[in-house]
Amino acid sequence: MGSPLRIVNGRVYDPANGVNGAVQDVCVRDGKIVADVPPDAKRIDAAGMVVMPGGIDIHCHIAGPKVNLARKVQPETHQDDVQLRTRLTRSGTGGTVPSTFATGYRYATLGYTTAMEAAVTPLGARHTLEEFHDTPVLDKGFFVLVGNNLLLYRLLQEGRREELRHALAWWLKVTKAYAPKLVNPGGDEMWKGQRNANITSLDDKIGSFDLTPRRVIAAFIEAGNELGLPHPVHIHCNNLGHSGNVETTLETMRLAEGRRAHIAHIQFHSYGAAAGKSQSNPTSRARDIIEYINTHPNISADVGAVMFGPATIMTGDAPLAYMLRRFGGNKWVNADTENESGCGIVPFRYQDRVYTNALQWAIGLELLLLSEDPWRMVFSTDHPNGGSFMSYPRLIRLLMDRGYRKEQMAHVNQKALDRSALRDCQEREYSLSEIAIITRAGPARLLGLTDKGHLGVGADADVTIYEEDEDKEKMFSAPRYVIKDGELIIEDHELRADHQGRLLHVAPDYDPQIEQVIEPFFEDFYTIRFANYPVDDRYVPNGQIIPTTPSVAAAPATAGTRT
Amino acid sequence: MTLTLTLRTAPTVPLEADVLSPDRLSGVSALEAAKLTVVHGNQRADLGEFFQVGGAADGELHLTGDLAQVKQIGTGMARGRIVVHGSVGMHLGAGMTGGEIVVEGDAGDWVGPEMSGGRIVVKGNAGHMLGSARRGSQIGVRGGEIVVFGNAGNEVGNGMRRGLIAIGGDAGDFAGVNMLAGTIVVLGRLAWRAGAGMRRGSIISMHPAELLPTFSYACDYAPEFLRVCLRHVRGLGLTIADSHVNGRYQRWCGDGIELNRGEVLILDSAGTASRS
Amino acid sequence: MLVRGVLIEDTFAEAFTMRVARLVITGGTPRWAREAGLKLTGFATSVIGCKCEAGIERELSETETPDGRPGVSVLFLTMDKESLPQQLISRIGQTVLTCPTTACFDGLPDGPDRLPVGKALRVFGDGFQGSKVIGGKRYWRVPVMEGEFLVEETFGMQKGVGGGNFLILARDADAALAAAEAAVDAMANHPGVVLPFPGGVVRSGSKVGSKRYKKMVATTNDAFCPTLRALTESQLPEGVNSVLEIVLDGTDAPAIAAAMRLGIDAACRPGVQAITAGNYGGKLGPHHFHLRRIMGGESQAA
Amino acid sequence: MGENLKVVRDATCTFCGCVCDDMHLTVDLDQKRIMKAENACILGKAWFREHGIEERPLALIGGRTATTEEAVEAAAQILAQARFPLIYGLSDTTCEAQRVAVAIADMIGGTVDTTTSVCHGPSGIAFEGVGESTASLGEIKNRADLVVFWGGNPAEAHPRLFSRYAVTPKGMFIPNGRKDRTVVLVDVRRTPSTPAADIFIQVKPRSDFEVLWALRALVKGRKVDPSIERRTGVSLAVLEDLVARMKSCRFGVFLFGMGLTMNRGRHFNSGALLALATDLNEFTHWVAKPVRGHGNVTGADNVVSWQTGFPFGVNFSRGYPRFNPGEFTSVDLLTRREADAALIIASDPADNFPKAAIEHLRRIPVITLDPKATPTTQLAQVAFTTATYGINVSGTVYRMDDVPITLRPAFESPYPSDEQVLTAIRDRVRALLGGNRLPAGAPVAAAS
Repeated sequence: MGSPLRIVNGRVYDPANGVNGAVQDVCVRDGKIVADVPPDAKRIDAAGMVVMPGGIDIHCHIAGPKVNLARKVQPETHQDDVQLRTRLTRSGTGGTVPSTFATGYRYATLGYTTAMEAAVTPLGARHTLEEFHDTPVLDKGFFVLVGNNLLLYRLLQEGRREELRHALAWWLKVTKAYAPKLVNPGGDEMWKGQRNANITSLDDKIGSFDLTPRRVIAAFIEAGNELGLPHPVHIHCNNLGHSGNVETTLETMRLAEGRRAHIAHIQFHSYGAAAGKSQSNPTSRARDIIEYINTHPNISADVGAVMFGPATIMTGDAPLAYMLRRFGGNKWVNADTENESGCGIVPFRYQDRVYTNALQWAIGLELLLLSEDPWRMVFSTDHPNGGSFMSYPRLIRLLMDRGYRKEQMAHVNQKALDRSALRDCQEREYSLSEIAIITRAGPARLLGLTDKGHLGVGADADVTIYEEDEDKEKMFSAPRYVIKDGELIIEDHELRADHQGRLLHVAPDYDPQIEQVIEPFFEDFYTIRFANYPVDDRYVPNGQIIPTTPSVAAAPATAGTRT
Repeated sequence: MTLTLTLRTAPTVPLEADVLSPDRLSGVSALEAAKLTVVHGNQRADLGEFFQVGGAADGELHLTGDLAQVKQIGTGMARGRIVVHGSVGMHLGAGMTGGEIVVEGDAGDWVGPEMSGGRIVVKGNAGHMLGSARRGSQIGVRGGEIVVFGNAGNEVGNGMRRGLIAIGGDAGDFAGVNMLAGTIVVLGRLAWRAGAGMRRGSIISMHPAELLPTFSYACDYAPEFLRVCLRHVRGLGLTIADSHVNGRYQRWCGDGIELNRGEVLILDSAGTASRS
Repeated sequence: MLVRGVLIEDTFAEAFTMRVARLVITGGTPRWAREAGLKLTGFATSVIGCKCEAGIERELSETETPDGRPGVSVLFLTMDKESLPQQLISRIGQTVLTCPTTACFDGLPDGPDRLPVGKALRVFGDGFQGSKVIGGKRYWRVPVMEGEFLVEETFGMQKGVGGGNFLILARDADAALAAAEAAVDAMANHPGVVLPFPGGVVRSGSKVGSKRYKKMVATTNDAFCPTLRALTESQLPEGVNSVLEIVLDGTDAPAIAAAMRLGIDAACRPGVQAITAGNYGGKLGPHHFHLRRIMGGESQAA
Repeated sequence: MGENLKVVRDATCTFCGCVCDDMHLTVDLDQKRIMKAENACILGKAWFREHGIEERPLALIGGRTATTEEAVEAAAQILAQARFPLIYGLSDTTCEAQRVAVAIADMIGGTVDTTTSVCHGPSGIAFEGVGESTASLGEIKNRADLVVFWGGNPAEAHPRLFSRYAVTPKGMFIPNGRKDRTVVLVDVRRTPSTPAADIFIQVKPRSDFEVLWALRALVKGRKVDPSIERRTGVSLAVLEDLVARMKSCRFGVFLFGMGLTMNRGRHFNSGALLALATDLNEFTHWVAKPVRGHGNVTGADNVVSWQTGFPFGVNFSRGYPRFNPGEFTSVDLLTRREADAALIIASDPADNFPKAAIEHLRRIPVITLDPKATPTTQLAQVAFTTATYGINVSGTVYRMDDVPITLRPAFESPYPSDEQVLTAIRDRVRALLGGNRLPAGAPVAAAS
């Protein structure tokens, strides 16, 4: 946990506690922020520096089966971007999908201390936790894929909504997940069962099921809210990447009907369709999306910005990856998981001269620049889909420095800018406080992590100290100090210690009777025994359960027909 | 004056000597050179622990001894010349962009991986992956020339995009696999599955070769460019008969699975090519 | 000065800076290389009417060509940078690409400007063409009915010299022609020089503009027309009844001077009275070839 | 049978890559023997039956009995002093042990390689070139109506691939099981697996690549010359029929074995098959899956990949992971006499490597971890006896389809687990080196 520590003379940005650049001390002891430490405590002189809570990535892909496939399929990106071992720390490799150790260390060297892996198949939970074990420094959690789960579909199809909720709770608990994730609901069944078809609208019939994405999404939003999860259902909408998908996205948000829902990487879902011949060309409808979010406090989103350069498309949305496969330089990975999910991986590169890529870049910026509530429109690149997390400092500079932004805009495909509203929001510059919100306080609040994203007494002592610099990219690229759980991990920009972060997960209650419904399904349709499916505590050497606040008691499930 | 290095103590485990490149040694005295770092297994060592160093660096480097355990000579080399009186280990001239390397003996696997310029001449045999892309990479040699007087192993020119590879002896399986463009000349025997997955580019064989079922016969003719090419190869030191220059070749197009824009040219006097 | 009794007038030939390219055309036999060369350089006597000037520089043996086949070397000149590639593209496209067995290579590899000639011609291949880089040079292989047409992607262009000349003033037409033929033979195969006119000889020397027709840029050089001795300010010495001109284009002034020396020397034969040269007073062209200096004497000419 | 019986339900068999987790084991705790293994195939039954506890010393140093602690010290000394040490095996142990093994390789700057390099390594290389479309075994059970086995003999090597996963079981969209599937077997000879197939296609030895290439061409609508039959033994008509079936099924799968990957062409054979599966997705859903041998070889691939970015054949001598099959794969570096020490975990290279490689193993200090005496433990300088994973030791294994399963051990062993021994070695090496060995060299900058 490190010795007691007092950070002095730094300008503190702690928006959750209303601190906006005031010079004040931050004290750390036993892994927590405390009111005071003894006078002989170690001091860090942060004069000329900015003190913030550790960064929190609300949506990224850093561990688990698909991430490992994406690593394996790109050895050529690792060879030239290596992480040397030190006396204390492990070696690794980078590229857009770094090895686990490199992932942890590199996040830390950007000042990030928490990250959420955003798409894990339940069957892959154990694998994800094993990788987390080898992902240092960070506190981590994962969102478990439930939106294409065939047992849940059966329950829903039969109108067994309560059992659906219990089953959802069961799945969250036995996989040690943090939140439920929907990815292109219905799409995987179309992909795997209907000769690689896909969902095109919320009212499509899902393969052989008497269901539509609309019903699925509404039911999961409802169940997630009833379970009182710290983070609501995390939705990757249908039609990702398709021109004109803005209608699907708006309609999905409306399905929440005032209940909490989080829309993932919304940039990829904010496209209009050009009129006439170039119909397949997307246009920006960022304004419609952000206006809806600005006026609907029940909805939150992470932006999913696109940064130029190498990326890796990796997604539970298998049809999407197939659509993009011709950009993958001969490589395409598809991986189906029984009863649960699909998965697609394609190496990718965003190019500033390419119309669509430039438009995507512009939309990400538009959404952030037009957002009126930074607490609900937070920072992400959907790493590594929109670009590596290593590009976060540049994205921060684009938001904070309009001169730089203007300069960058001059280099991109101008036709794309014509089809976006980016030129209309040239004035806005994010303040340090707003940056602290979209990269720290906001994600913490959206995730329901009350001990994170702020520097109030009792908070986790995850602290980043940046040297102030006009060049915000430089400033956010290499914090001078990073403190994780009270331990000085980075000092003078360099890794000084290794650290094992925690697993953040939920353990909602459910009616044990639900297992009587689930087990027969396993016997019939899974190839792993029901008893061997739940992940036991050995995979969570350092876990923390984030409590739920259910609005409905875990009442016994109503008797239903066996599926 | 040339910098001369003579192997004095054979390394007990592989020695990585990417420092042995004229660019990196420019202006270095023998004394200074002996202090340069090489990697012996998992530990650093001085070049002088293994080599007797003489002369001074002036852009030319002469190495003497059996260097089969010495890897990465000439890595990233951009200019100058290396002459090896002996054999060398893997990754000779990796990523080189210019200059020339001449090896009097044999070379290990991975000669000139992903090189983009310059020339490598191996007077003995070369191993596998001559002028190839690294694993996972789609693009191999981007330019430059590799000449092997003896035989080469499998996957010659994997993913090659430009340049020339000329082999005086035989080539192993999958020569020119996944070629994007460029030229591979094999004076000896071409083994199996040459040109599999090739998009463009030329593979020239002076002996009958069994081709994949996805290659289609086009015609017999005397390709004009080949005269130019073979005369150039002759200039690089390989023995090219007039009958090769003046000969008629069967043109086979492939790979039909890909663009079908590549070709395998087989010298006619060599007899009829057969499909595999 | 006199060379074997022939007066070398103390004057100079005034020549211009032009842009030059050298092409090496090879063929299966010398015949087909020559055929292509002749067609390529046909109708390329003077920029005034042809937009370009060209000629066969010399024939090349198998040992001198990139592909080891017999060939010809051709020099091709225009007044400006822009028109050289245009001329080459249209002429090679019509006369070499079409000609059996031939291939077309760059003869000025060090030429500072690179003209994308093969690069333009490749599209005749309709997408079926392919390229090849050999020894640092890119070639295009254009499929044709016979087999393949090979053309180098770019051709070097450098500054050259156009309009070197001398005039043979003779007693009669037979003597003039015999002297001209002798001069041409002497200059044949001279490196860096071509004689763009028919057989290397021009009988219709011209002056700039017209005394009568405004639109004419060049009209007959009346001062040297024997039939006009009484009608114009003739520059013909007495006894001269026929004049023929030799025009030389080349890669550089020394090459032209050297060739002129050979040509003039050969032209100094019985029946020839004087050798002179055309100029415009020395103000238009930067290159001045003083006849007497070329022949090893002194010159007072401006 | 003793009195002290226990039943372990839902235990996992780690004999092969099927990693069936529905074993109900009856264990005689006194005898330390498994009396009965319900649901196990013939191979699994033998695996469980054979794994009693043998009376072996905990460790041998130079052939003499030693304590585990003494052996740890000896092993740590060897590894700390080695300049080019090899760590090999790993496919018959838990992921927990594999993680420590990779950590040791990183710490000392050695090479870590797994048995993948001598089985499906080519498939790994192929994957890096073209990717793959794949699926968990349950998708095959639930959906596959066309199953193509290529270059394998599951009836003898992976019996439950037929009965539990891919041929006979009923699935969600395959309600009638075997009747709803068409099974094709492609191989160079008839085997006991042949009768299980509806269609058997016999290819001439070493012509798989040509057959696959021709299939790819046909799938893409390109022409294939009838001479294909002369080369491969398969007529164009048979290929065309297969292509028609492949394009019209609803969910097709290739299950391919070492018959494909270990014959001439190697990774290109795997690559051709993976590419064919990818091509077929233009028409319908297709997946491909290498049929893996060792119980946790898939785990080894995964662990080495997530820790280093590469699946096998990873060298750390410069202070960061490098991958190069042929350079850093065990057979190759032993044959070239490069390694100066070896740590062999749960593998028997002295039995199955080429002679030149084995000869080099005899020349260098070798450390082994194995439950049994093997030719490799016999040539070892330091030999640890360890408990058997899945029978005595819990931990994680990955099924051939990347599905991780937690082991339920049947009874305790007096021997330590691989993980325990490796952890002790790692800690001792760390003490000897004062932490990780500092990197020997920065990246070769111009290697790209």
